[in-house]
Amino acid sequence: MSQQFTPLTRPQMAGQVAEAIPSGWYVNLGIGIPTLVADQVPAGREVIFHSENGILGMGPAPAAGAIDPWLINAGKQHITLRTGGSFFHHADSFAMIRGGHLDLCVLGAFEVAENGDIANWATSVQDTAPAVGGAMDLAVGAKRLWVVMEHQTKDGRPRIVKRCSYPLTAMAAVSRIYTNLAVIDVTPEGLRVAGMIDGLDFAELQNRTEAELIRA
Amino acid sequence: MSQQFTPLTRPQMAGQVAEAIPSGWYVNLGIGIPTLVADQVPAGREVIFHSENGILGMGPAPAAGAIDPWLINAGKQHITLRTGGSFFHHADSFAMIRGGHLDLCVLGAFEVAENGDIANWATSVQDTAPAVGGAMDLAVGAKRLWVVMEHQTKDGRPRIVKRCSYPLTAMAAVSRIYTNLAVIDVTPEGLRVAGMIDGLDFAELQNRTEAELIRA
Amino acid sequence: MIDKRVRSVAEALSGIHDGATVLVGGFGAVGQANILIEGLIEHGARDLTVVANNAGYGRVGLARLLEVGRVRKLICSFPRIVGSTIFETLYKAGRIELELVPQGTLAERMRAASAGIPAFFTATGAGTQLAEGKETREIDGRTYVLEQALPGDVAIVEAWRADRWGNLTYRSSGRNFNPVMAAAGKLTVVQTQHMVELGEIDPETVVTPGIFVDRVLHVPYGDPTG
Amino acid sequence: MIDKRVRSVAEALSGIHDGATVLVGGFGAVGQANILIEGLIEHGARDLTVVANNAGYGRVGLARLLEVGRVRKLICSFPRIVGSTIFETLYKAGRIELELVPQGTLAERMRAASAGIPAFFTATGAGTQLAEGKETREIDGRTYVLEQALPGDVAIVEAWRADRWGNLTYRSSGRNFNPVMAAAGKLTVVQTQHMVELGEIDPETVVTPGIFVDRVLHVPYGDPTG
Repeated sequence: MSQQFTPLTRPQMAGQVAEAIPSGWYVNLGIGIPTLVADQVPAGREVIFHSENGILGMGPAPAAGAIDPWLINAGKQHITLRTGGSFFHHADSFAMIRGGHLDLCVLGAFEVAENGDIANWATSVQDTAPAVGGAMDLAVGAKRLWVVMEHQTKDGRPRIVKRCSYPLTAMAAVSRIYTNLAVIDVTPEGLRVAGMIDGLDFAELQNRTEAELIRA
Repeated sequence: MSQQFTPLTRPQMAGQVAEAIPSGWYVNLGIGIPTLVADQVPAGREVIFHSENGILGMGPAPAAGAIDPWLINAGKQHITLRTGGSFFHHADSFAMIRGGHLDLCVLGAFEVAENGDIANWATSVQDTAPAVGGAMDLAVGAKRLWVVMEHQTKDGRPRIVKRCSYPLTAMAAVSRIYTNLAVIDVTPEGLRVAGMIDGLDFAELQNRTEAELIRA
Repeated sequence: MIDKRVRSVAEALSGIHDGATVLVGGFGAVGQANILIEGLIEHGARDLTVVANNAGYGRVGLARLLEVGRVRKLICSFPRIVGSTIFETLYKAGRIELELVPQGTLAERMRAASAGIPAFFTATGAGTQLAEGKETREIDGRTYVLEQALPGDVAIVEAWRADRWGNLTYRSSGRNFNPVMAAAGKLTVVQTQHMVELGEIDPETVVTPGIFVDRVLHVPYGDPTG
Repeated sequence: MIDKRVRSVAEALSGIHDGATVLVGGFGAVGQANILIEGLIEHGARDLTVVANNAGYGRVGLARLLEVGRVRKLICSFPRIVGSTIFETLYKAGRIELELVPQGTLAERMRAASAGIPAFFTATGAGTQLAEGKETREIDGRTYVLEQALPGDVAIVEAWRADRWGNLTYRSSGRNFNPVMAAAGKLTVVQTQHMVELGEIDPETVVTPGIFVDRVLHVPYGDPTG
């Protein structure tokens, strides 16, 4: 009995996250799907984006021909600065991160465990030159850590697991998970489903999830 | 057999210190006699003075009628800023101090011990509201700590002692002592006399000093 | 729209609770948000712990707050300056507690709080009475003291310019502890000489980015005196 | 007269010894003092430990220095970016050592070095492979890792404006690690786009005060590329 549902696209996932960010929050977006969030914040809602390399008030990509070669974000993409933005150095930038001043960080992940552990920086330390960037600082430092990722891997293995198999980025850090199938809150009682896409039922969602889920 | 000598005045002591500061040094001056050093740096010699409250390039007192009420030094006196000066906050200011970036700090003291211990912030913790300011940070942080003080107290007790009787500001921190009678280097071998005022002989200097002195 | 501007001292200080730790910027008479500090009297919070470099002077600002008995404890590097008679009187009478902290350690403990660092080692104070009872460690032959972060429930700071996002600049030696405390307060309240439009402060010259600021009150009082 | 201006790359880099730890500013292609970094090749120092956020890109600057085999060890947060093929080749061949450090911990370890703090606690990395073998401590129910200061024998930074005292400003995202490294280097060497007269930089807007700077070389190369 196959169900009728259409998993969200990556922009749709990012759109769900964007809808949930209130005006006035300071937010850092990781690379990948999280980067797409900035473009989908509803018009008129002021959200201030932070970039690890010393920027508050990061704006959208510049128009072609209007690139400032001195202004890049943590993903090394050319960006703009909004009116009211500011520059500071890396130690101050990570003091903001580590000191709990960001309301939210949105990261991609390979895996999230039922206790909120996140693995997003390496599949194995051995096989290639590893890179961690600011992920570990962001994961422990922001007031809230939301993960946005596909619910399963391309070959159908669950990403929401009892215990991460990949190297950890941070312990018990994730507070909410947005996937192409559902929105799930990490609570002291466990993973509580806050929403599912149309046509998907709880049993099918659980079927695609290693960790145990709690009905909303 | 009374000797013929005239102890240095406070401005003369400060002048000796000023003469010994090379061009290009970054220097913090404590309150009291050290403050007098700034005015006696030879003309044309660029020495950059630091003030704990976030100033590099502190200049002399302003002319009457030209006071900037926003510009004070650590002693709460109105000052001027030299061309090339800069402002920064207190954490950065003490990072400069604690991180070993100042070439020299000149402090007054109640006592200096033969191992370089300095006592300059309190005569007793009990009897009045104690105040320490930046003395402890300066004493441990600057590359060199020179003390300038009267060789003896007003009632004739030695200030250069085997072991400080007053509460310590820092352990083994002083590298040179300027008094109204002599200049003394604190060395691994002990207190070495680098100079004495005219008419004073070594025995008389030792007589006025509790710690053992070494002839130059 | 983000708008951190408030219209009254009462609005600026609302929600500060009895027993709060209040970081008070300024050094000497320069850079002290006296209107907000004195506003705490009207506000009524009691049993405060105040962190400030000095203990106030004359009968204004912090000295006034001490005088009316709202401060249980002062964490301070230099309480004894000319004109700090109110503090000295209270201290001698045993009516106020004092935690004396070296000035650089005071600044760094707040900087640590703002940066998510619960504790750090420093050579300052090692072997002195101010390190008694504190953990120490030998590192490369030198003795260091372990110092704890010092966060504030509230920071009260003075700025020269501010905009509606809370971006701040300071003036001359009015900078002092203000940016450090702005970043270390859970609630940061600013008294600013000039309120400017968003964008008027060059992004390269913002000293305190608005992320550290919650409320801004325009108080064009002029020059510091005293 | 204090004059930190130097007239050649050779003069800027003189005295750097084999085995030195070199802090290299920049983030991505912005704010990298490539003329000085490549000058290290001509200079000849070997067996270097380089601290940098990235491992260079293309075949310029740091990537070039790696390619000619002068770097024994890289301390870095993100060596794997588009165009970092030289590092990856060396790393896979076992010809370069890598110490991977979270980006904020990297910045803070250098900030600590500049501030006389030998070690500090941070939550970053707790419970991960990057904290293995490191001292940890529970503070208020949270696990923290003790991290060590990371000083440089040399810092190589890029500025936008500089004067003869070594006061610096930066441009836009070219600021990044540069001020942190300028303060953490025992010898700090600057490549600046603009050399200005003393006093042209507003004292309120100096980002790196000259006390942290030893030598300044004027290199008006234009905009970053890559």
